[in-house]
Amino acid sequence: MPITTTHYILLSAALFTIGVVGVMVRRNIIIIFMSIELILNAVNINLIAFSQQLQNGIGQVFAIFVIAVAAAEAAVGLGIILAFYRNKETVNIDEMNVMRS
Amino acid sequence: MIDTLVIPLLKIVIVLNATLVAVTYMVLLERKVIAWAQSRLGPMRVGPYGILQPVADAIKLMIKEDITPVRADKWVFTAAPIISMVPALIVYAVIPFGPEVRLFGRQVTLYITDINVGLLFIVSVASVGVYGIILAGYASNSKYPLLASLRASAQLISYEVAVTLTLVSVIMMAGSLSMVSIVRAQESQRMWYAFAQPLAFAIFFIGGLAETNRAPFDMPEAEQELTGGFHTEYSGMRFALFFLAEYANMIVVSSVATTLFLGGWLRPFPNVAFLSFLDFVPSWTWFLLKSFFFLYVFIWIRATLPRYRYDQLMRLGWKVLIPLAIANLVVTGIVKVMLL
Amino acid sequence: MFDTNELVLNMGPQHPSTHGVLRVILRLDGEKVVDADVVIGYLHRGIEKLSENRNWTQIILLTDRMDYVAAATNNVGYCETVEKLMSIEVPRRAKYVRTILCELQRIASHCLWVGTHAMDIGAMTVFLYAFRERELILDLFEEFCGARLTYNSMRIGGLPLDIPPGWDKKVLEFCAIMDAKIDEYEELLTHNRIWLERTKGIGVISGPAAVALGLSGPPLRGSGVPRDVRKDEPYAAYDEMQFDVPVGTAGDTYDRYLVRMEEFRQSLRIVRQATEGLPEGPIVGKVPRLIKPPAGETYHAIESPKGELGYFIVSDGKSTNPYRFRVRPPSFCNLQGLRTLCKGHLVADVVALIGSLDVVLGEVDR
Amino acid sequence: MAQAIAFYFIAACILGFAVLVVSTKDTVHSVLFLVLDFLFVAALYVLLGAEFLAAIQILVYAGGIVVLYLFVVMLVNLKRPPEAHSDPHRRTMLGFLLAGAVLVEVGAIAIYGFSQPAMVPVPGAAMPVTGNTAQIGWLLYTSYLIPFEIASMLLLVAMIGAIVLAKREL
Repeated sequence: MPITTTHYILLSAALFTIGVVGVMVRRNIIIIFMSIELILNAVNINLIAFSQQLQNGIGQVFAIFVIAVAAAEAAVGLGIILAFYRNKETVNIDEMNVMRS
Repeated sequence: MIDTLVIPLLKIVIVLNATLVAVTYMVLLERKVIAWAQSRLGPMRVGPYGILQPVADAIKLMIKEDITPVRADKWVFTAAPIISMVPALIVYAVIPFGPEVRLFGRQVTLYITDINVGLLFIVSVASVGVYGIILAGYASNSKYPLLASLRASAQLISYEVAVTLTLVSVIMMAGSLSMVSIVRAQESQRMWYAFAQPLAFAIFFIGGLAETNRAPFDMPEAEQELTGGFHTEYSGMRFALFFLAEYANMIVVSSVATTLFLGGWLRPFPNVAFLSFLDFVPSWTWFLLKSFFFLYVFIWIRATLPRYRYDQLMRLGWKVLIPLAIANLVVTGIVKVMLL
Repeated sequence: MFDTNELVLNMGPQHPSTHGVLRVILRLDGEKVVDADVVIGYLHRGIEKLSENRNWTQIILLTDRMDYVAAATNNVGYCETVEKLMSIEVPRRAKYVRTILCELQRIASHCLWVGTHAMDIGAMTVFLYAFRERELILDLFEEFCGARLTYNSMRIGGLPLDIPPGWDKKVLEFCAIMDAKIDEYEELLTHNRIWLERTKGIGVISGPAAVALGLSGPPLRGSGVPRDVRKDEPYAAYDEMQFDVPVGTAGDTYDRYLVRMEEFRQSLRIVRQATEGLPEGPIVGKVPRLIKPPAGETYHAIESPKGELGYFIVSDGKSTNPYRFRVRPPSFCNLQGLRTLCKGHLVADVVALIGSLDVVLGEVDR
Repeated sequence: MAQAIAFYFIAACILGFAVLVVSTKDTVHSVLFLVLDFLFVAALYVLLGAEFLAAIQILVYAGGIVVLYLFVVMLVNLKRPPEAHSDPHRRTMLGFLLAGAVLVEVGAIAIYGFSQPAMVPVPGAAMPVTGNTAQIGWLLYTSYLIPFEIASMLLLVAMIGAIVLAKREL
């Protein structure tokens, strides 16, 4: 059976779900951030699979934008984690229930 | 079958083995050259002029006890040297040692493969190597390695920016990411890019020193400060892997510098007709000679210069090299557009 | 880097650049030193107490083991103290030879210092160059007294032996070689940009502060205080020698380096003068068969390569050993400055600072 | 055939490592599995004929972003396990259920979408360049120039933001 775009999309859906599980179940905020990276990668797989299906590069261009956004998100997010950790000495998301520190 | 499977496999085996042998002999060469610089003899006992020293070293390192600290993270501790060694070897897949040649009645290319994102491949694979150092420091569960690995990761990430920016200006000149095309472009444009891009060349070389943790940027393993840095807790073959990875990386940087800036396998002055007698020398010899030149300079610098301090290194990287690289990029772009 | 908490880093006693068994407990903020606690005593052998149970001549051998890279200077200091206690007049020839030995020893000690200091900052070649020249000095010493490290080369009242024939010529030959070699070291370091960046402005200490801390020798002169026992309270034959006392201005590691580099040259100058003007005559003064100084106490200081090396000796006039024997070791006093010097600098600078103070742990712990 | 084997192998690795990422106790191991996961995703891109993106994936994700994560994990040198404190109002099972619902939904859409007549290739505007890298470059600097510039502005803002956040005193 040849590998079609459907296969890629199912793979992407599964990866997406694993990411969602990570976000919902884990309490360590760093793991949650990594789960979000997984989700973004699932999206990228989709975009590139479509790009191949449609025989043009637009999907890949979007994937580049997604990677750029992911880099920005990681930088700011990790900055927030560090700032938070400095004040509260924890990375548990359940303890992050106040906006002021 | 032969063309698609046997020859590439054969090439991989040859390149890997040649690399490993070259790496072990780099260690001997370094000891010898530094010894000469310091008016000593260097290794002399094993074989004539110490020529078999690498063999002795290898045997010694293999039969040495391999210690894992009790509170170390065992899996990561074992994986770290492998992680730092493998990327250094993978990179050789796209380095062109020479053009196509006829060997035993067959057209054989003197490179394992030529992918159209070759340079990007090198940069990206090399960027994975930093994990080996970070993880070694983390997994040792010891303070000196940890400090060293934090230094190393900061150093590698910052110098990678400067190095990659210089590569971009070379890519602009050549109009291709493929290593083979870059050499061919230097042939057709009638100059080595070291002359067209002297600034990029200098920045690449300095950045290369920093990325391979060589003196004067050998902070991560500064013996006098951090007692050996990230591999303080390592012994035996695992320590040897770190060592080999460092030298393999040196050869990678030399090979890439040769390909990008010194015309790869091209003979000196490829367009000067009366030097054509040099063509009798096989092309790969030129490549090896040029790479050897870089390696020699690496060692020479180590014998000569003191070590930078960590903050000075970062200042040099961010406040000098990166702005210069960006400026060089802008100028290259403007000149390129005006000439077209 | 570690924004959140301080890291306590234990540097030594086993560490490549603590020059022996010095232990420094660093409290770090990132790589910045917040506080440094210097722990000593790993090499304590009780030389001072031991000396109180040995007779006066046997102690010379013990003084070798204090600053073991400058043993001859220790011998001279001790012998002169006892001579002062006993009011023995030392013949001029012995004084001159002592001067030559002291200055050769200073050059040897500084060779070791420039080598290890440069090595700590990463310039490994200087180390081997400096050791190459130190070897020549050790050869001269070997010819003079038979030993290469712990010389036991003095006797109370003069010298154990006269210099071997032709030795003075060899010393002059060595001076000629050394002149060029100092330039070689300076070529590698003095104007090297990395060296300048690593040493300028590192561990700055003002003159008054250095005096208050009790620093002596090159660390004190690097801060601009022209204190040199050889000039201020001349001993041996220094009052007949022409030499300058180099002083720094900024009081940082680089100035201490420059001071020592200039001391190389001044020492060579003294060695030349003393060798060329070596008077004939006896080598031992009038010393009684049994050395038994009269009751009393005395303090006598000389300028060792590290700084002011003082001996305080009390004799009860009855026994053949000192009642109290106390050394003021320059390394020990200079090491007290380390804590002040390295606050606010980075880990890498601590290494440079230990090197720039030039401590020998044998002398610190005694 | 070879393509199918490659796909299934890579897919299994991607999913397996992804599961390890979210399930491992030790955060550093988690980060390592994330790197491996990204490497296999890059391999998948090669399979899809997007070499440039594969290289970018390794360079940016494995060489940059995950190093940042590792850095933060090492800085946040966890003294007590972050999972120790648990919120009594937390519903872990609900999380799994919701995630399962997402999987079913997305999978259903995918399968439904492809039970319809197949998508026809829609070649973009004719490009004067060939080759994966050149085509992406062409698209980025023509049709998608403004998004590209906005993305670079975003990166600049993120950079400044990260510096402001991470620095103790300005």
